Amino acid sequence: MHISTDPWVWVAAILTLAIFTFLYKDNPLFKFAEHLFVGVATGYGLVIIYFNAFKPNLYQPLFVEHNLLYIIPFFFGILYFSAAIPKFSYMMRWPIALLLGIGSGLSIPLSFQTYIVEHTKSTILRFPYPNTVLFINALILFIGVLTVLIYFYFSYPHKGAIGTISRIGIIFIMIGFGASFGYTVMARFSLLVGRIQFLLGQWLGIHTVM
Amino acid sequence: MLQRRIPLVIVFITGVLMSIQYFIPHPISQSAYNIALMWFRGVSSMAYAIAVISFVRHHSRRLKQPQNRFYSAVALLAFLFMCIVGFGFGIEEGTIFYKMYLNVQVPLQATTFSLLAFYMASAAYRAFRVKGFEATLLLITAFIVMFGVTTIGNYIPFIPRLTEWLMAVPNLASKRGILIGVGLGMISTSLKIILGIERNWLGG
Amino acid sequence: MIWIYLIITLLGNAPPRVIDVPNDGGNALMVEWQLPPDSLGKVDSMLILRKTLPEGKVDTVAKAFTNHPEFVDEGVNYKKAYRYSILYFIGPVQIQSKWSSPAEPVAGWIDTRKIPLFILMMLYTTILLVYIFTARKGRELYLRPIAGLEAVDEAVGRATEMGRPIVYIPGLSTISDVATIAALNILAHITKKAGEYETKIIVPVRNPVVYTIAREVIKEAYYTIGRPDLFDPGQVYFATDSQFGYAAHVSALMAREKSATNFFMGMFWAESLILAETGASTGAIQVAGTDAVTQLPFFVVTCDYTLIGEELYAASAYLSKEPLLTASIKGQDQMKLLIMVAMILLSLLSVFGVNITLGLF
Amino acid sequence: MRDFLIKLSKIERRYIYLALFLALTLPLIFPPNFPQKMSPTVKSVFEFIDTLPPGSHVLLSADYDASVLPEVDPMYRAVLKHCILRGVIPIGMTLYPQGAVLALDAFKEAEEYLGARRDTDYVFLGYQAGYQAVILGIGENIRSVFPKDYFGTPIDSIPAMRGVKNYKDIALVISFSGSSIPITWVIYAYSKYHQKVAAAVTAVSAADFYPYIQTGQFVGMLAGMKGAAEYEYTVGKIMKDNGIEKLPPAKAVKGMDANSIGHILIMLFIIIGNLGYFATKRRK
Repeated sequence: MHISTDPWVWVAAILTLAIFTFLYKDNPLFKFAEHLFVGVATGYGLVIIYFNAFKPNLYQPLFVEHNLLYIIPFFFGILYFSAAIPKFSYMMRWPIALLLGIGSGLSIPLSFQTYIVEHTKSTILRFPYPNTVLFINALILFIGVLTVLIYFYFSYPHKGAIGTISRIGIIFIMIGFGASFGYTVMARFSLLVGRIQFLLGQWLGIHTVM
Repeated sequence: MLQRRIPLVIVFITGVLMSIQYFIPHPISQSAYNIALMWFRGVSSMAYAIAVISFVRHHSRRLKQPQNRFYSAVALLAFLFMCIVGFGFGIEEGTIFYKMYLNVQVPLQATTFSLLAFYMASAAYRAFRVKGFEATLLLITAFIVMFGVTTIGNYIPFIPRLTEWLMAVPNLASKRGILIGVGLGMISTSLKIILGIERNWLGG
Repeated sequence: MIWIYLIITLLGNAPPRVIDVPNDGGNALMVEWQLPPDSLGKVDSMLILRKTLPEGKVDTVAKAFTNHPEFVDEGVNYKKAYRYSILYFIGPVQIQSKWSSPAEPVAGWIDTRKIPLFILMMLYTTILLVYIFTARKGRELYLRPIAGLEAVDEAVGRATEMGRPIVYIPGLSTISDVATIAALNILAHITKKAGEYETKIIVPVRNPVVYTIAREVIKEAYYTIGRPDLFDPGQVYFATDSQFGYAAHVSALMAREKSATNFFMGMFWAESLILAETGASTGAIQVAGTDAVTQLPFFVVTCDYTLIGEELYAASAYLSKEPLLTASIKGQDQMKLLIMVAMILLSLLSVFGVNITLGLF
Repeated sequence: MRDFLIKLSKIERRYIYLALFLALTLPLIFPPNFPQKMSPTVKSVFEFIDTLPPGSHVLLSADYDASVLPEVDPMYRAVLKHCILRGVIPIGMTLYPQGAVLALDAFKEAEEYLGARRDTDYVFLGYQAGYQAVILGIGENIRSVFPKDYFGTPIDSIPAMRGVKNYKDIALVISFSGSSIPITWVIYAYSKYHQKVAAAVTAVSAADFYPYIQTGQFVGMLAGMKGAAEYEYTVGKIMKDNGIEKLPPAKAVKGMDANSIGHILIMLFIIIGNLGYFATKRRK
């Protein structure tokens, strides 16, 4: 065993343990770590957003390259501060409107392509199939997608035949959820194994761990 | 009236322009797209100012409460410290800012993320009970897949194949069905926003 | 050595063929050239040369391999013209083909490959508008009940009975995310309900813009029920924008405030289970709703009710009691029906060996 | 008995947390080295390489970067060592600029533990830009894509490359990746040149690749930490059988053992919870 002498490793190790204590119950050490986390992360966010988003997308083109086209977003950005002045606070909705307009406009054709066209395309049965197993799988997939879509059909009461079909849809949904859950366990355990390896290996220096 | 109309006009114009540009390959449309993206990033970066104001206000308010005083001071000081070292001494590798990120924020982040391992266990223990048809289905598939992703699963002949099949067929079907519905909902909401039918974002 | 001369004469005379790449912004040209039939293994490599007109500047644009006698040059501009030539390396010998005739890349005004998608988009818009106008005329439209919806009101009621607060998480995404919009609609409804019983509702937010809107929504909701005095500036705040920092904060909040009811509505990522499982451990009633497919399993397992995918949008429309919004759910349904019919028809046609794509599928 | 079960079904979550923590920690400190049985898709890759005549060539493309290192890197190392042990010549290359350094480290390990010699036992070509062009180029002439190897040696003066011209002289291509690059290999190398292709990928991306195995477009697949551990374990066993005493660290096996014990624990808890649930229900 060679316990680390690097003070930064100690900081990281103590903070790691502090977060783990929450599993026992809420306590002052965790509360400290949580507030430190929130403070550091917000500060980090501000600095990074300034250097990586504000500077290249607004400051550089407007104040260095003097591209007057960028007065518009700068003006919109300034309007956020109108929130502080009750009389003008309604103007804060303008930048939000700009973001929402651009975001919604971009998403419409893209969502059509990725969510609807692609998924429909790969669900439609395409004969011939190289073997029966593949055909049966494609057929089950096809039935699954249709029944799940029926489950999300709101215009008709889910009774009788439609009720039965939507019930099959729920079965597919539940099997899917169960499979996803079971499949994700491994990834999450690996994260914890990583933290334990940090504590035992890098901090406490137990070399068999790494 | 004006207060509501202007933002609605803005969403309409930007929304229509942005959805049409997808179909126009001409460089004019492409550069409009690039400018819009830069505006988008620029305007949203300035929104962080509100975040900072709210953050400072929230924790300053809590400085008056004895049980929270110390902790909110920690949050405020940590925030200030990051700003000073970040703006004052740069953010490149080797700076204090970078070291704080690497040795304070990253371990806190990774450890919080790793709590999920524990929560997976307790959630499975608590919720995976054989009550009702659907819960049972969920339990059985999760159980099979958990078996299938471990080494022991390989000793039972059908488990690895069954796990693959569950992931590639029913799981995919359920995801696709949900996503087609989600896609339709997303598009219709976006359209409603652009057309000014959905206006709750204006604040009630 | 004779074959080298043969190749030289064959190659030397053939300029490459240059054609415009359609449906682009005039930034690509396709260069194709003929290889002599026996060239495999004899031509070592090739360089593609480009002459920009009118300047006449010559650049080497790419190296090519023998099996692939075509190349798309994406470094051109629609305002200029170009000529191309191929430089062959055969052992120690270098041979350059003739220059092609000048070609101009064309900048298109419409991408013809996307026309089917555009038609589909217009079709959907029309269907939605038809239903919205029907609703405007005041016609009632049937929509089936959603199980999780009654749960929302029950959950608010329970917090009132227990005299403990409600925690509402409007997702972790930005305002451009449709799930966030839905979450804010539901927040308006819940705030009104909770306000009537004077039950406290705490809303920590991760995104600054969402924070400002959430604050407005809550103020407005209290104003609508005639209780603007209930608004407390400390009840809605920006927590932090770090995903797991936010998760740590909300976990601690639920544990400390001992909230009776937690709502998780909107877009979530891996933190979903951290939030929902901590909430469950404090014994709170939890209602979740998200369109994030990867997180749904965790909410379904840990929450009392979960609005799955589209149900979240539907719930937001139901609760807003806005006939125009519920009408659009109807429109969504008709489009869904159309997609299902298309899937079945195209599959059936395929059984008979007819594979139609409509330029889409 | 019933009371005991009911009590068990109400275990406090803290004990579950503690049990899980121990289940993941102890195997790391005291590696149990469980025997690993290969899953069918891993087995097909293993057997393919294992039955190749010595002197055959296998192309190992390290199409990954550091972000998927824990899962994919052990696979690369294990397959590489397997080739060396079998006398099959691995040709290392990458379509990712960051992949070269990562893969090179694996070759160094093979040198250290197996005494593999560069240019006679293995070849390392390094990185070449352009996915599609590279994959297609190798189909015609590998020299046109890689005139020299990573170290600057002309391919023609590398003894191990003698007689290797294109896919006809390469028995198998394995793409190690966390993205959809293996599909690119299928489209250009398998569909166009009928080259046999296998994939070694992360657990997350594996879910998308199962259909390709069913259609036979992939010979086999190593998926996630589990696939890595199975291969690593088997190769470790061959090394021991060959009398090699000093073995490189078995990272995937170690992580997988801890993971397996964790999974068993969860499953046990689920069973206990349900037994208790039934006991409670019957009492009522």
